[in-house]
Amino acid sequence: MIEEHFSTGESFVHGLDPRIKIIVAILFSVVVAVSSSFLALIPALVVSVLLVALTRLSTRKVFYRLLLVNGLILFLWLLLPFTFKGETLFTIGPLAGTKEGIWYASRITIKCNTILLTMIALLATIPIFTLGHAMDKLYFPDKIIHLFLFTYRYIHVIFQEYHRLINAMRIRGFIPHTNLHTYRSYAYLVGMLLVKSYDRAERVHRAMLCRGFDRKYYTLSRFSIKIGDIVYLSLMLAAILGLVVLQWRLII
Amino acid sequence: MHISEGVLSAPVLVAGVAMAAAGVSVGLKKMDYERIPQVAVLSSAFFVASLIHVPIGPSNAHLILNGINGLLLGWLCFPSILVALALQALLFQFGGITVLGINTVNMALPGLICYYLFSRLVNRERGFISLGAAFACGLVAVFLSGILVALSLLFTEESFMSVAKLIVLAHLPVMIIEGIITLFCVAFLKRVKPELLGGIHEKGS
Amino acid sequence: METDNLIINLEDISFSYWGDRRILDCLSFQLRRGDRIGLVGPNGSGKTTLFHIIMGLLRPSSGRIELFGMPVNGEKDFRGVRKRIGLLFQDADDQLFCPTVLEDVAFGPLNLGKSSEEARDIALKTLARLDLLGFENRITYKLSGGEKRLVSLATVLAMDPEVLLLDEPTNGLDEATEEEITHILKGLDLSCIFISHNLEFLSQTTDRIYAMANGKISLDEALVPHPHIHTHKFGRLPHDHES
Amino acid sequence: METDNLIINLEDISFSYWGDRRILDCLSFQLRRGDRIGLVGPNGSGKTTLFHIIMGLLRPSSGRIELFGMPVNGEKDFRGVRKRIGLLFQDADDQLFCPTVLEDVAFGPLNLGKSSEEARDIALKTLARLDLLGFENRITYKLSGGEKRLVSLATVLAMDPEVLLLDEPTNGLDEATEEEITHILKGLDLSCIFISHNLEFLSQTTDRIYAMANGKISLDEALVPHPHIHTHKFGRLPHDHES
Ligand SMILES: Nc1ncnc2c1ncn2[C@@H]1O[C@H](COP(=O)(O)OP(=O)(O)OP(=O)(O)O)[C@@H](O)[C@H]1O
Ligand SMILES: Nc1ncnc2c1ncn2[C@@H]1O[C@H](COP(=O)(O)OP(=O)(O)OP(=O)(O)O)[C@@H](O)[C@H]1O
Ligand SMILES: [Mg+2]
Ligand SMILES: [Mg+2]
Repeated sequence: MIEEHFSTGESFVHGLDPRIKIIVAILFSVVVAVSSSFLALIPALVVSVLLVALTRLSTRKVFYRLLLVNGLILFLWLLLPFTFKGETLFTIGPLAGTKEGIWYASRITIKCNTILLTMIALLATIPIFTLGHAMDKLYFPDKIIHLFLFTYRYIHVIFQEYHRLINAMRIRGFIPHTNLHTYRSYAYLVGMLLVKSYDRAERVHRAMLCRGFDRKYYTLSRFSIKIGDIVYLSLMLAAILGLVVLQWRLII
Repeated sequence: MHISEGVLSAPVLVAGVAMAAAGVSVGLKKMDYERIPQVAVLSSAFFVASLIHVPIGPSNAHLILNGINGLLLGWLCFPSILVALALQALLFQFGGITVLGINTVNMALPGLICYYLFSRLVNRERGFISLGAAFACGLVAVFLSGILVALSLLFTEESFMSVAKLIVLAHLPVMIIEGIITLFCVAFLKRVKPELLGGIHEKGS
Repeated sequence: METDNLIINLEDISFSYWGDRRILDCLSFQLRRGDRIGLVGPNGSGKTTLFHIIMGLLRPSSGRIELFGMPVNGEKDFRGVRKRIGLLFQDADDQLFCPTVLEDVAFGPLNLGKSSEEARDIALKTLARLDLLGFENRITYKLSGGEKRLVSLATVLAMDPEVLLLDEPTNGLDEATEEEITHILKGLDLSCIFISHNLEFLSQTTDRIYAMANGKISLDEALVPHPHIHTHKFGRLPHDHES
Repeated sequence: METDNLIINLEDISFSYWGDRRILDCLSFQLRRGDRIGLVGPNGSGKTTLFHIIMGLLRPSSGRIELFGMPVNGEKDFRGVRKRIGLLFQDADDQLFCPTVLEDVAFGPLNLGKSSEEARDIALKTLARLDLLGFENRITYKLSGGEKRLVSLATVLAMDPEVLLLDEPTNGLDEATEEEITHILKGLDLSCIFISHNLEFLSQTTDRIYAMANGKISLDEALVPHPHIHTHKFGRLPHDHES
């Protein structure tokens, strides 16, 4: 199953108005993404860790997610110090590690982890369906929202379909290798998924017509802003402003 | 191929968002409300297909399938890929908010280009032309994606040159496999449900 | 007058998919108010197709359709009458496309122009009627097969239809759920057509059974009850063996 | 020796999906060579899950599995024995994924390392055995439900298994196809387990019926044939009415 690992919880953060969380997540991520100074990035990292701590999510799960993503970062650490020109800091055989390379890799590591932690703390704690409704209230284009919600709804159906097909292959002794038979089998699998999906889409559309659908979607969602939301929003805006100031001062 | 958060510079990110916004809005215009379920269900199929890992020698790679996505959806592949990437970011924390734009462009633009290059040829009666075009479609789409990823990195920082080269190199075997898979997939669709290849993008508009 | 009660009247309907063989071939069929009809027929005989034609989801290549005494032709005409006919799809996953049960059940009423409060009310009432209270906030894709069926039925009933078309409502359900659905359907005071391969179910819920084959429908006159060797119902309560 | 004939031996198997309730709870079960067993139980009682565990598609959280007298643990062990057990999925739509019937039936033999000619031969022979000659080039996706079942059965038989596990083989089939499948299954000389809600089918094709509930399996001793009012079989041959 495709699971939302972080969306359920009892914490204060889980109870916040999703609109607030979306706004904060976007602003915070954007500021971090365009920042370059460690003076701003290190406090940002601290803030994001605090944000995650507030959600009381399982540390192990969060850590596991970070680990997956940092695999790629590790790859950069193996390359960047030796490919950036600059002051040589150390040498391994013929390779010279530069200070600039190391700085650059550290910057990327901090930025990446900060943004991911923020996403986990703020967006992943909203159930996807609620997220869709909140985006609706935030005036995202409604076509994209319905596309988003429908896609999520049918991912599960199609994932199960995929799973059943792959099992059908396994019980008939299929073992993937690097050969044409393998690729052809996978291509057929994908083709079958597409065909079935297409048919399903047609039936879903008919089911909608049967219930009087007339090119307009309605939602039942209701959200309300509470004191906690306002406090949280104010604190976060202040933090973001702080980061902007730290970063901006350095540019001058 | 996702680019992680925190790697790219502000101008590249902004350019990505702008281009993605343009592509998505054209796509949304072409997608009337009635076709949302269709595009959505196909987007989920592509989302699921991207979880499939195929072996390449001792290693393996996940399918990208942006070629066939473009072939089936035309301009609609922009919203389709955007939504799929957003869900990957939310569910698996692959990629993130600020790179959503550039990642969408890197995958959808090649799809769209392949749609214009190969859609006609793929729909030809003659078997080998059609299948050749399908192979090229899968191959070129991934190749262009690799180039766009490399360019995004180079525009960020010239010292990324060797990383960029490595990335293009890493795309080479994937390209061939995507070509083969697209070929067989198109062969499958032609036999089983040719109306799908005729395009969802043109119907009803 | 006879005709006043004619809800569905199909005359000489023919239909085929994409230049395939003819699925329906000059089929005629009537449903009158109060009729409870069972429809059987081999796989692929076109039962589902027939339902979709009645709802205007597929268009026949020839023939006339009259619903509620009026001829219907274009999409416009069908839009008007679809609200009065409830169709339960063969696959519940096609029918439940909203995130939560409440939204799904409220989807129809909202489209009928109700306000969100009214729609919510109707949805809750319908759920209550089917003994599904407490399901409102369940995620539709996480329901079990039987639950999906019941919720689908709720989405149909929430539109307060005058006719029910159910496509294999008991398919793949266990005995307990099947009995529950049978019970609910017996209690509904609507005209209806049920497709099913399950004769016991049909004999309990319908008055007459039609058979479909070769693109046509005919009243099945061979339906006569007769004694038959059958094994006991069992396997439901294993603690019987343990206690 | 007794044990030589033990094909499937499950001991104390427990299983749950993602921290859900326990679907299987210390279940034990044996199948000996030549056994023909029916398995019944309510929806969601875990019958399908049990089959998937036997095939190694799901891994139990605890317990021991022995197949053909050997303990099996990892994917590697299962790969070896999967060829010797044929599983028919609950939904025939899930089993077929190749464009044509011939390719689908030949898929298994190809995986067993046969050359394309041999695989083709085996596929044709299996189709002939099930009276499906002429289907080779049909598009699997366009087959009717009953045809899909039969072709699925062919894909399983083409691997020449020693045991058959069939998951609701008659579900959603019309009577004619059901009879055909019943007839074919009666004629197979294999050990087998059939899941079904259809007692008549089970009483015809199996020797013993087990019931599954609360995560356990028990022999159902309440299986006694008794007279029961039932309606006639009908709806199959509408030309009866015409001729
Ligand atoms: N979208 C479609 N495109 C092409 N052919 C179709 C489509 N839907 C159904 N068919 C074909 O039309 C025929 C009738 O299908 P239909 O679903 O109406 O049968 P049915 O009587 O409901 O069967 P079942 O008992 O299996 O549900 C079948 O042969 C089927 O393969
Ligand atoms: N992939 C899955 N993930 C989570 N839960 C599942 C999954 N598959 C099945 N289940 C649950 O496990 C339980 C047992 O399912 P299973 O399919 O084994 O039942 P079954 O006895 O075969 O029922 P049926 O008669 O409906 O086929 C059900 O409650 C079902 O909801
Ligand atoms: Mg049907
Ligand atoms: Mg089952």
